[in-house]
Amino acid sequence: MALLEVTDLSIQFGGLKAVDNFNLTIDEHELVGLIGPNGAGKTTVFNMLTGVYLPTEGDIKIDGESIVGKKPYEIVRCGAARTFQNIRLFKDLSVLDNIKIAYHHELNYSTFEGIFRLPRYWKDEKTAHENCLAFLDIFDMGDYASIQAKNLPYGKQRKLEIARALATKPKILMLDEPAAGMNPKETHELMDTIQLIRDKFDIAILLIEHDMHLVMGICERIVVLDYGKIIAKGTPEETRNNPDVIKVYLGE
Amino acid sequence: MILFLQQMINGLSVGSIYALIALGYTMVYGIIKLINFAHGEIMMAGAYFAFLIAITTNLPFPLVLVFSMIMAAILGMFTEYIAYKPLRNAPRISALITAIGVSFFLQNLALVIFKANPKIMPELIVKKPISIGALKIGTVTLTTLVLSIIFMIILDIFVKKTKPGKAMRAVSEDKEAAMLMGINVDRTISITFAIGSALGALGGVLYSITYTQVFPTMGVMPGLKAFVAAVLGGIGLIPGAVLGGFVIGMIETVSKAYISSQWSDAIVFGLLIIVLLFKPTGILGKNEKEKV
Amino acid sequence: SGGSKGTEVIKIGVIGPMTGDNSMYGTSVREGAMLAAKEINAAGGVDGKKVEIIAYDSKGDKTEAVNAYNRLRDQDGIVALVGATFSGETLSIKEIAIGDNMPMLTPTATHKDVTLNASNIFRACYTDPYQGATAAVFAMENLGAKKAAVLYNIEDPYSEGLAIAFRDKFSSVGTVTNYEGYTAKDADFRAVLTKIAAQDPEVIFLPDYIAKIGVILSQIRELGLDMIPISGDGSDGIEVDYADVAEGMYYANHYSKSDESKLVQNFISNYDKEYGVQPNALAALGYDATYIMLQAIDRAGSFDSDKIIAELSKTDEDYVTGHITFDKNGEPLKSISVIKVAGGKQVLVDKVSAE
Amino acid sequence: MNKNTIKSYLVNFLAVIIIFALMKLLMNIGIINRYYQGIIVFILINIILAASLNLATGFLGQLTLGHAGFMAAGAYVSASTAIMIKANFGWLPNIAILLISLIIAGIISAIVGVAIGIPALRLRGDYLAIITLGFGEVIRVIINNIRFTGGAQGLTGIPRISTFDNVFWITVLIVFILYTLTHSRQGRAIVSIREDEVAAEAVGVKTTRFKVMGFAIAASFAGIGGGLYAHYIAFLDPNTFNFMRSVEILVIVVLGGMGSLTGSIIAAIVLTILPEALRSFADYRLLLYSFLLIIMMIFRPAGLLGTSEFSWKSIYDRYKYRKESIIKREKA
Amino acid sequence: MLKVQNIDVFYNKIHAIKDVSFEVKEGEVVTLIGANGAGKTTILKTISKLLEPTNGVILFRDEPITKITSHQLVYLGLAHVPEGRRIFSKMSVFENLQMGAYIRNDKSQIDADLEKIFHYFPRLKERINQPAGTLSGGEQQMLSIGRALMSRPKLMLMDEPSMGLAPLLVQEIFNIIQTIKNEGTTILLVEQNANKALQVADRAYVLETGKVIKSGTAKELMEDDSIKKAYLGG
Ligand SMILES: Nc1ncnc2c1ncn2[C@@H]1O[C@H](COP(=O)(O)OP(=O)(O)OP(=O)(O)O)[C@@H](O)[C@H]1O
Ligand SMILES: Nc1ncnc2c1ncn2[C@@H]1O[C@H](COP(=O)(O)OP(=O)(O)OP(=O)(O)O)[C@@H](O)[C@H]1O
Ligand SMILES: [Mg+2]
Ligand SMILES: [Mg+2]
Repeated sequence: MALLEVTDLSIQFGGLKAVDNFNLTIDEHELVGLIGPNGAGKTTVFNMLTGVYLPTEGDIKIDGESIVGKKPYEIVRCGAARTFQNIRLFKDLSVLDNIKIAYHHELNYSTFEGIFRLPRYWKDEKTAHENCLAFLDIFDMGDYASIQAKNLPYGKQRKLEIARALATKPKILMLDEPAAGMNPKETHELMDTIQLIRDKFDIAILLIEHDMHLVMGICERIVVLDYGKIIAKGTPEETRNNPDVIKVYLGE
Repeated sequence: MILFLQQMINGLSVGSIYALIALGYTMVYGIIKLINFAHGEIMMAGAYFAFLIAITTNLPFPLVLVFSMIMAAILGMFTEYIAYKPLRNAPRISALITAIGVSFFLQNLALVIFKANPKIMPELIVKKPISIGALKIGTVTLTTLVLSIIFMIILDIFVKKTKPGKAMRAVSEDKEAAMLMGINVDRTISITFAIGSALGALGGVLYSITYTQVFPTMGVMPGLKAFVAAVLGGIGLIPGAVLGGFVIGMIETVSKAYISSQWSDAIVFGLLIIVLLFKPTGILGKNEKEKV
Repeated sequence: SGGSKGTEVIKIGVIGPMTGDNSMYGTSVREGAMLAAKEINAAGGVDGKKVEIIAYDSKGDKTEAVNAYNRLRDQDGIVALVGATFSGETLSIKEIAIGDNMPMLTPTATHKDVTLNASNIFRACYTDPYQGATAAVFAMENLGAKKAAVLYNIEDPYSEGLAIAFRDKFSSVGTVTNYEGYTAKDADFRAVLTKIAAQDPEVIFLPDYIAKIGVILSQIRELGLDMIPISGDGSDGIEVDYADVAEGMYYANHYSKSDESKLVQNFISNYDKEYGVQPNALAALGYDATYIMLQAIDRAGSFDSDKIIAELSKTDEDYVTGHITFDKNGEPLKSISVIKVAGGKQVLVDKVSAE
Repeated sequence: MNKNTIKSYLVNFLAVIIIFALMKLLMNIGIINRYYQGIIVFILINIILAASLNLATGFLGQLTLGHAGFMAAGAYVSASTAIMIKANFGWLPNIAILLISLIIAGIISAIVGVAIGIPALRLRGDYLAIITLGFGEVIRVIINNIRFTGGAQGLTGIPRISTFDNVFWITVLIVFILYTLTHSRQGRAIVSIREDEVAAEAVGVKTTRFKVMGFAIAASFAGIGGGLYAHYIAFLDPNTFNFMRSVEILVIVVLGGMGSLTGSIIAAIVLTILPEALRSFADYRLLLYSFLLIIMMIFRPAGLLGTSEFSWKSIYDRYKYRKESIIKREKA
Repeated sequence: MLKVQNIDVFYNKIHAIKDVSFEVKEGEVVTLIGANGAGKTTILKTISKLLEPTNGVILFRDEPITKITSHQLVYLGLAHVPEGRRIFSKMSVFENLQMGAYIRNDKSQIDADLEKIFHYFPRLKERINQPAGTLSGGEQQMLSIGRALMSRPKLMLMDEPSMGLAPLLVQEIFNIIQTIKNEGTTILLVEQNANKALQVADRAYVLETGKVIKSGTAKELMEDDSIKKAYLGG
């Protein structure tokens, strides 16, 4: 059984069919790229996969269970996490707290136990604190733990958002243009990070990106969207040489 | 039936005043997203300006109106400059608190100057009811009704079609980006306050003629109701303000006349709550989901 | 109580709304009280001691009233309290004042519970139920009305108290066609008046204060309705600003400016001299209450609360607002003046007495 | 962190006890007379109201303009409960009557909070403000129109059983609960909703649940504050809980700093004392009050404390840091 | 055209720009290169007076802009494509472009320019009446550039115009930069995509933590090893 199974997914905004009959299966541990011209509907696909938009048609299954109609936070529990094209951190909170909020599913103490500081509170908080710090270390961000998220440099903010998504323990991670606004060197580092994540956490990744260096460099499969429709699927090599993709997207 | 129609006219009369005041609210809210709690007090000030000029001179009604509107516009711009401008980049709720502060201040200033006793507004418009069949409609009501609709149309065109109007909308969305277009943001906001305040004064003068009195706290309730009207119609939307005003006026009248006079406020607010729950952006507002 | 025993001044506290939108009530009471104190001081004071009135603003707010009372007691060391002005404030102070055994005479709080179970609390005005019932009797007997409508302010205890009493009394003989309420900040009564007019009552009872009644009256005129408006003491002075719309209405009052008694005329002229305006009923009550209190202190010959309270209950004299004695609860037994607005003037129609 | 945190809890607890003992001492020797004591009680009640509103507005980020409505609900419920208990079980000690009444008031207010919250919290920002404003007005009309509240005549005969001691300790308990709540996983979830609701959902925070929970707790504590008020002043009428009261509480929260409980405490002290301190200005008192309010907002737009909490540790740290830097400088 | 002389900029206590000087001559394309957080955006915002320098002078067309406000600068011929697009999301695409021409009154010329922009970005024409907030990220970027062009600027500040754009469009953006340069517009360009930026630029300045650490012609810098390593991914 595939990890993620999307069948005939469509959404309509007024007269505009932003995504049209989208089909995709992703297996565990896969790294798949989703590319296409601006406005092709990539982010919209993410929004449907994570419950932000309700699709007009089609079905989405994670581990065989349909998630259509579920709330975003329920979908997170089913194992899908994401980042946003425009970074959405908890800006005024510390880097560590950003992670802790996403990590809250690992804490079990009740409101009552929390308020009156009963033993389980201390135990849970202690493990959470240590685990989240360890988590930040994986991303080389341990030093920033107590800094307000909004004061991080741009690249670090992107990284934090990825780390935060990972803290929810997803089976599949969806990244929306993680390299936007990064210079080639930083992008290169990001590539390493993404691969590291995939291996270390053993999850599947679905990635939207316009930086072909990154996409072609790490994706195993690529899906190309144009005007809401899939126009090509295949390996990076196939995609790079697909005349349709060259015409509407890659150029040259 | 006649009774019912007469009640509808009563509703129109109340509603058209709310509509006028709500226009000012919506203008200011639309541009700087500030619930201008002091709007009711600007309205009160407008009424006092008219009162003062009317008892000291013999100016005809339209001139009294214009005078009061200009004075209120100046007052509005002044309060904006003193109390809101320094808070442009502060959290929105802080500006809300200064607005409340300004509202208290103007009220208490009026109390100190004029005392709490209501002043009697001279009858600037001859209050002769015009009869249409068995129905009677007051001249003040008619004036208010006509003015509220005229101003709605003018303002709507102004904001949608003219350059300064578009500048206002740009400022409302993103002040920095608006500056980069060459828009003078400070002036635009000033103008918005001026227009909003002038409309508030207009409402205030007509209100005080209708209800014969001018007093320091006169702005509180109509201010609140007009605000509710603006929200009900879809805040930031000019036709929404007017529609909301009329709807509130009608509901109030109908509930006073046919349901229960003591529950009328509860009915108005209750209905507002219900409408917002089903249509969170008000009657004319569009439901737009935030794109992420 | 109080820390001023043996000092050369007698401190009397006054509490009421002196800022904010109800400021006119508190200031009237204060001015009446100050005038009384001034007259008494001019006449040599009480027992040779000067009287000092300490008046604190409450904004009409209960919390502030409690603070003001505590301050008067602890910081200023008052001997007795003339107050508070509104019923709500007075009721908030009540329990504390009982605990202090503070001699307390409210000039104007008309709520029925003010003096209940409180041996130290008296009042100078008549209660809401009494006034409302009297107005009903007047409407039935003097005006011969069979149908009456009631329109009152549901947020105001005074207004509601009068309305209930009027309704209950009137309906024992006649019909109350409408019993309608409005909220304090309401300004538009055309809908409800139109509704009332459809029932054709002969009189409409409007228990509220001048400002509101003025608006209601002008809308009654605007709609061309021909019911006779009746009102309570809140209308005192309505003929000044609303002469045209108030013409022909009746209201209950504590005294009439047209009363020829020397006491009344002296008060009016002294007040006018002092403040440059005609006194209203609240000023008269503040004036009377201060006199009653100071006379009781004088008779007690001491600042001892129990003695002052004992003397207060023995009060039996003529004042501006009538002859006053207290019943065992501290309620005044006095007659009500019914006034008609005619030719823009107060005309005393009748003095209706307690039943 | 464990040890340090416990230590700082102890320090704070000790500080509270010292403050209490000190106040009792001053009361006994008469420096704090009953006038000051009365003001302190109102300060404490305002602290409860502001701190609870801060949970809804400062931490959860939902602008509420009807907090007085919850206060009213609690005040009336508590007052009528106490009247009833006093009539039927008069032998109970006052403190028991007070606690039972307050608990019932808290529960009922929480239920009201949930009833308003579930539908209203679907709306954002200013719309929620309007709904809560409407709710505050409606509840007043209801109180005016139903029987057991006494309508506009007010409710009298309420047992006067709020004393300085019990108001003090209940305030301490409520502030403690609010503090620990906001510093737990539930509190982090609540704050994340304020920061970015979409992102909060996207990391698995059950936004609806935490919104309603935050709102209900705020309502519940406001109800308890109302109850304490009722049992202190022994008289209730609907006008006490008008829109202005809601505004006053909001002003305390914003002036103190949204999301800072200590800010609320400080602002409650300042704003409760201010009108008393301005007494000597007589007729200009309110004018001055509003003027000062505007000035304070202009100069501290984020509130007195912003979002940070006062803590002994930060003072200690600063002291230590200064000392260290002095040592460093001397060495250099 | 533009002279920046020894400016310092602070965010409260953060010293973001430290004694930076550089120059853009008429008709030139100059690019600022630097890592994330180096201060590129801050410099552009300071030039268009969205931020105030604590020290130093900025001369635009030989006039110090110390006393000039943001919106007045637009009349003098400055346009700024801000970071993060900053389009007016509730206004339609068309209205956004109109706002770009806010300072102009020549209706026929405006219409001609509109056509030109639709020619550059056909996608915008397809979405002409859509509220700009619902456009995709890349569409919004096109709109932001188009909007700035509508004022017919003499100097254009562009803050990462290619961010979030599809490869084809990135190419297109650089072509457009070339075109408007050829039409005589001076450009100060900030780009992450330093390779491409250096290809269109005449000269470049390299920024590191708020300081200019290197400058030279585009060609020189492209061949500089340390630059290659740090910014060009080479
Ligand atoms: N809420 C909405 N209402 C109307 N149209 C929408 C909405 N959301 C997206 N669209 C439209 O759907 C199309 C797809 O948008 P989407 O954001 O998915 O594009 P994208 O592929 O992510 O593009 P980019 O690479 O530029 O981010 C766009 O044309 C956009 O205008
Ligand atoms: N509003 C702000 N408040 C405080 N610090 C800020 C603010 N904006 C930027 N900074 C800081 O100033 C420095 C320069 O930021 P700037 O945005 O100018 O960098 P940049 O070179 O444009 O980076 P990027 O490539 O990420 O856009 C950074 O350290 C940043 O953290
Ligand atoms: Mg996208
Ligand atoms: Mg930047």
